[in-house]
Amino acid sequence: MSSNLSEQADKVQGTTQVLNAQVTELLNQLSASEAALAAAQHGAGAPFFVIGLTVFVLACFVGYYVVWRVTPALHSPLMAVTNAISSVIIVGALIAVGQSDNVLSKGMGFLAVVLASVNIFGGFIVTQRMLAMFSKKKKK
Amino acid sequence: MSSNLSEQADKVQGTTQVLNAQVTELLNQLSASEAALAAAQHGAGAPFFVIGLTVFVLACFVGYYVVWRVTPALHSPLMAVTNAISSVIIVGALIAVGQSDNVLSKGMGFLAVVLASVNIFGGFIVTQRMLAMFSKKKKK
Amino acid sequence: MSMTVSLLAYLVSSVCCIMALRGLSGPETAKSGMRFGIAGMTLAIITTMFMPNMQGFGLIVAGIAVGGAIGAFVAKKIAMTDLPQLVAAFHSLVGLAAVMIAAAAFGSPAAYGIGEHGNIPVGSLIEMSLGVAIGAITFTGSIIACGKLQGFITGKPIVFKGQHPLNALLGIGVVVMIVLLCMTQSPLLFWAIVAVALLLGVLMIIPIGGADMPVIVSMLNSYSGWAAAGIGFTLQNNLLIIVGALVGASGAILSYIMCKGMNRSFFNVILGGFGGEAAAGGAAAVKSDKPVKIGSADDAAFILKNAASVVIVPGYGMAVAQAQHALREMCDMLKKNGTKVRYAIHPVAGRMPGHMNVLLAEANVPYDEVLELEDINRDFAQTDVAFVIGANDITNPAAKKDPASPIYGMPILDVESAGTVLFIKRSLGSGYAGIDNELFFYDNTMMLLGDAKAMCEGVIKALEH
Amino acid sequence: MSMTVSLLAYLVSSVCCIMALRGLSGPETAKSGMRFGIAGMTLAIITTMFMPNMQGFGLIVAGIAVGGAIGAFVAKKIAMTDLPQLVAAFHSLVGLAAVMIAAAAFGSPAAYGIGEHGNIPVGSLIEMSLGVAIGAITFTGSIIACGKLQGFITGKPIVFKGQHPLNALLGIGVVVMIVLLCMTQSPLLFWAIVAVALLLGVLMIIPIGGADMPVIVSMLNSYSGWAAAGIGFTLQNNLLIIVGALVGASGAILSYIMCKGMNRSFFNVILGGFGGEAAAGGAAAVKSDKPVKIGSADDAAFILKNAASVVIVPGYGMAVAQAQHALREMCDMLKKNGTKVRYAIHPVAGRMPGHMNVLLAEANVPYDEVLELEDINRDFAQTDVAFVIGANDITNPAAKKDPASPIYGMPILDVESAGTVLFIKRSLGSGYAGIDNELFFYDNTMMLLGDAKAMCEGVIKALEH
Ligand SMILES: NC(=O)c1ccc[n+]([C@@H]2O[C@H](COP(=O)([O-])OP(=O)(O)OC[C@H]3O[C@@H](n4cnc5c(N)ncnc54)[C@H](OP(=O)(O)O)[C@@H]3O)[C@@H](O)[C@H]2O)c1
Ligand SMILES: NC(=O)c1ccc[n+]([C@@H]2O[C@H](COP(=O)([O-])OP(=O)(O)OC[C@H]3O[C@@H](n4cnc5c(N)ncnc54)[C@H](OP(=O)(O)O)[C@@H]3O)[C@@H](O)[C@H]2O)c1
Repeated sequence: MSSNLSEQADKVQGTTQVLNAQVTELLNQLSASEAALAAAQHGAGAPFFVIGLTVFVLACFVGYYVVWRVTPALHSPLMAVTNAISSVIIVGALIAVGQSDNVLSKGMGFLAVVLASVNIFGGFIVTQRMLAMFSKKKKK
Repeated sequence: MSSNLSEQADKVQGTTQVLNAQVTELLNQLSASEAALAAAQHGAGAPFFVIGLTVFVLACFVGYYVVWRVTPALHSPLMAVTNAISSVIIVGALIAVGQSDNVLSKGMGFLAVVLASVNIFGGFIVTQRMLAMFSKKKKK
Repeated sequence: MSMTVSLLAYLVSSVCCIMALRGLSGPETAKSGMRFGIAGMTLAIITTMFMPNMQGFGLIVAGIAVGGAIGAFVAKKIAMTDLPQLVAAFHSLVGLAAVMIAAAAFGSPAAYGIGEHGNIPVGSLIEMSLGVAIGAITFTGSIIACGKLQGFITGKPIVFKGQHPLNALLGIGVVVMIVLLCMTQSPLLFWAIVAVALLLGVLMIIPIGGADMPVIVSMLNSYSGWAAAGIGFTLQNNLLIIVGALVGASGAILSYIMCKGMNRSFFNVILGGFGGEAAAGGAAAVKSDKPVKIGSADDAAFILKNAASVVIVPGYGMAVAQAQHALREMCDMLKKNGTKVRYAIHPVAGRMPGHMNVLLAEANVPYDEVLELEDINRDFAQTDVAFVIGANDITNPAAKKDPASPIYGMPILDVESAGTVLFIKRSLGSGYAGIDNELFFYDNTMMLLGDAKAMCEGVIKALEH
Repeated sequence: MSMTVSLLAYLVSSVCCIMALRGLSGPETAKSGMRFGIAGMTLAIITTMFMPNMQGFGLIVAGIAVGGAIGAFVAKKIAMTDLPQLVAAFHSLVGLAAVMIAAAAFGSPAAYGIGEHGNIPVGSLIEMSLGVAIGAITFTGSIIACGKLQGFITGKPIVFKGQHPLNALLGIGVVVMIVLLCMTQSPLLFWAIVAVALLLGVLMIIPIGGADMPVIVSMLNSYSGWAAAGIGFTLQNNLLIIVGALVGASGAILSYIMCKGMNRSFFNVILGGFGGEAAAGGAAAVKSDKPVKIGSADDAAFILKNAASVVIVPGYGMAVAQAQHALREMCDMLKKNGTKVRYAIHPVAGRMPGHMNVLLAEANVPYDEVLELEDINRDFAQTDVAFVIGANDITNPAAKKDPASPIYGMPILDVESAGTVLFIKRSLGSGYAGIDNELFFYDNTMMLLGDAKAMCEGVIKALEH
């Protein structure tokens, strides 16, 4: 029985070693996974904030130049169009409706979809009405 | 002794359990880490190609507008300045010198640093010479 | 991969929005610009709908249908003169939508990939709460602006003691609450920020005179753009950032142009209290010893018949009276008579940028007859008749002569150098800036008191005989 | 975190580069623009040097010092007339540097965070090989362009049978090799791509006449920008992408402006074979029965003395002769004499855009006397003397009259409507486009044959008496 016991002890020991090996293995995997995470954050995954800021700054330049070139006569249509396109935040509203996990968010999203749609349709139609006036004259 | 042995066995058993707990813990950590990786790749980590393309397209717009506004009289300095700033690729050359792991790449990088520097200094100095002419007249 | 495709689609959509604004640079390309805009928005919506894990198609389509129907109905029915109000009202909707989206994101952050409820990264929280605050200010601010323009809120500056310190206090309160929110993630704080920002929006706009509303509308337009960009940062969506920046820049530039046209600083506008008298109406007559020459439609017709060249100077009154069609008809008769007719547009004539251009375009005035201030101002000296219709401030010589005048330094149309100045307005009262116009008492001025449209029709009748 | 800081620094650097180009929009802001450019580049270099894991500081500083010294030396010594060559030479360096960086990245991708040697992601490989190909084409192409401009390679188009098909074949070869490279990652293929692209650069440029080189230089400028952007994609560096796009756009726009100024399509230039005769020199006299009036410096001085208004039309010959200082001196004497003197600059006068402006600026000509084509062309009819100095094509009436002429449709300066046209050139030969100029035989034209500088000095002497 003594030998039996020591055998058992050996077995347990063996199991422990296996476990140990597994832990080591896991640790390796973990550090590999962390390295991948770091890599993802290094390469593509520069913090989104910085990427967003880059895009934002460039877009401000583009906006500045594009809008300065708009002739004064078309400033009213410009206001109406920018009004319409500022409703691009409907994208966020759609995600709220389509993907959120609670009813409150879904409801909020739905309302936002409605509001933004009013804007999009309204904005473009008003613009269209104004521009129609400008082009009528051309035919004349 | 039997009790002694069984005590030992118990202890080993205990250690095993601890180990087991650790393994579980590690597994949890691993999956958390993987989730973080996935998140990094979802959010910030939109493939760099797309981010780069966005930046590129916006920069093309900016370039178009900025350059159209340059007065014809300054087109020659413009060529010289763009020449100088196109050497911004020196950034790539610096990385090659400072971080690459083989001599060939380091050498290439060094040469590229030299070439780009010729351009940067040469380009700006030529521009400066041209602009100096334009401003001399103002004082007159 | 699907992710890459949708990001590319968003990029295309952004480019469409840029091309939309670009198209507006000239009347020939304006229509194609609008088509780009519609394409861009459509693409953005479709792309989002076909993202993985999207549900609730029915709900979405219903929402768009309802909103679209309302928007289309309102936009088709509205009179062109009510445009400034309409734009303000639309902005308020964008602001409210921004608030709701931020709230939705706060309520179920997982849907947006920004952590879990109660455990949102600090960066996202800051972006989100900034977005929600700007959105809320835009919402109530635009409602007030709309109300003042439409007249159901008094156009007078509503001022009380300690107003600016109170606003500052509220502003600081918002910032403090944002900091606390980042630490506690408490929904209560989130809604408190919304509430305070809503209040702030009201308080910021009420002290500003009704007449300054156009600048405010444009400013709020700019805000709605920045709010969209802020939401874009939260959702990590470049489309929103790009379009938000475009809209923000556009609003800022238009405000700047208006302020420059009035020769006032933006701060002067924001601090308020200007133009209050204008809202009091033009009823108060000017005290002056000099006699005023008052004419009838027949007198005007006689003078116009004998003029070789006429420059029309339209202003806000023409818009109010909807006189553009009658005006066009009158000018057609003059042209048949051999008279050279042109229109002079001051940069801030009317109540929004380009206001007069749109109205004249509506009345089919050929746009080569419509000239900007710089292009026509030197021609007044060679002009027989300057026909000022519903305009006032933009002709006031005080802008050149009286350094104490609130409009001093604003460029004006030099109508007084024309042979005769005809003035259509209902009284000798003041205009937007609430200041008297000595031009009414000049020797070569004749006042045609009455509604602009009625007076034009009178002139037409007289010309027919 | 440090990563974030360096990315922000790169963003600031990009903005500096944008502001640099923006500054060049007018002479007043040009200098501050250049300062922005220098600041941007400095910041970019410093930021990169202080990135984590950077080594070899000594080497880097040495490289910059050596390169900077060479660049500074060359830039200080070069004559302003040799600018086109210099710019071409500089472009070739950018191209070569791009090749080397791509090669370095291919050799140790780990340093750039794009996988390991022999295991580079396909996307990076494509970007890298496109960058290296464009870089190599830019390198050899610019060398040929520089050689043709400097004259050590014949300016004549070098044409042989099957040239275009060969180029197409090589182009396809490059594409095929890129595909293979993506599959095998073989360094051999990488270098093969470089070799073929180098060859392609030579073959693309040799069939183009020396006279078309300015367009080519600008095109190569554009290429070097796109190459930088390509490298930016490989290194995942937005700074490189932004600046590359700026440079690319700038080069493309300048090429476009030049082509439009010559009324030729870009393809027409690229396909080559134009302007070859120009290189043959202006020695060949024109066969014509009409007599040519040839004058001396004294004759010219007499005519100029009696003129109330003179318009100077400078061209490439003025640059070659370095006559700008003598010209300015001559004009100063005329102005003292009470004559109104102005300068008319054709968009493609000289050999690069803005060439004449720089030279006149060098000679201290006030820039309000220097006018663009559209601003002065209608004034020639009221001008007594048009003084054409070393220009030819830009005055050739064939551009208006002869639909068969290669320059037909190009806008020209209407010198022939001036009272008298004085022409300084060395012969009756043709200019850049290699076509005869019937203006030499007009009744109101007087030819002043000789070197531009010598002739101006002769006129000055004659005016002194
Ligand atoms: N356009 C913009 O973007 C903008 C933006 C902000 C501010 N503003 C300001 O708006 C003003 C624009 O100048 P403005 O000369 O066009 O307008 P104004 O100075 O406000 O004068 C308009 C005149 O029209 C008269 N009027 C009103 N209803 C009328 C009717 N039915 N028939 C005939 N006349 C009528 C009014 O006089 P009676 O009451 O006597 O009839 C009034 O004096 C400027 O002060 C400018 O700074 C413009
Ligand atoms: N500016 C650009 O960006 C650009 C770009 C591409 C192409 N180009 C082309 O360049 C041409 C520019 O027209 P351009 O009228 O300025 O030049 P041009 O037509 O080439 O004529 C220059 C004339 O200068 C004369 N000349 C040369 N050396 C001289 C000297 N030392 N003293 C006096 N005269 C001298 C030559 O005649 P002699 O040999 O008889 O002296 C020649 O006819 C256009 O055809 C344009 O398309 C310009």
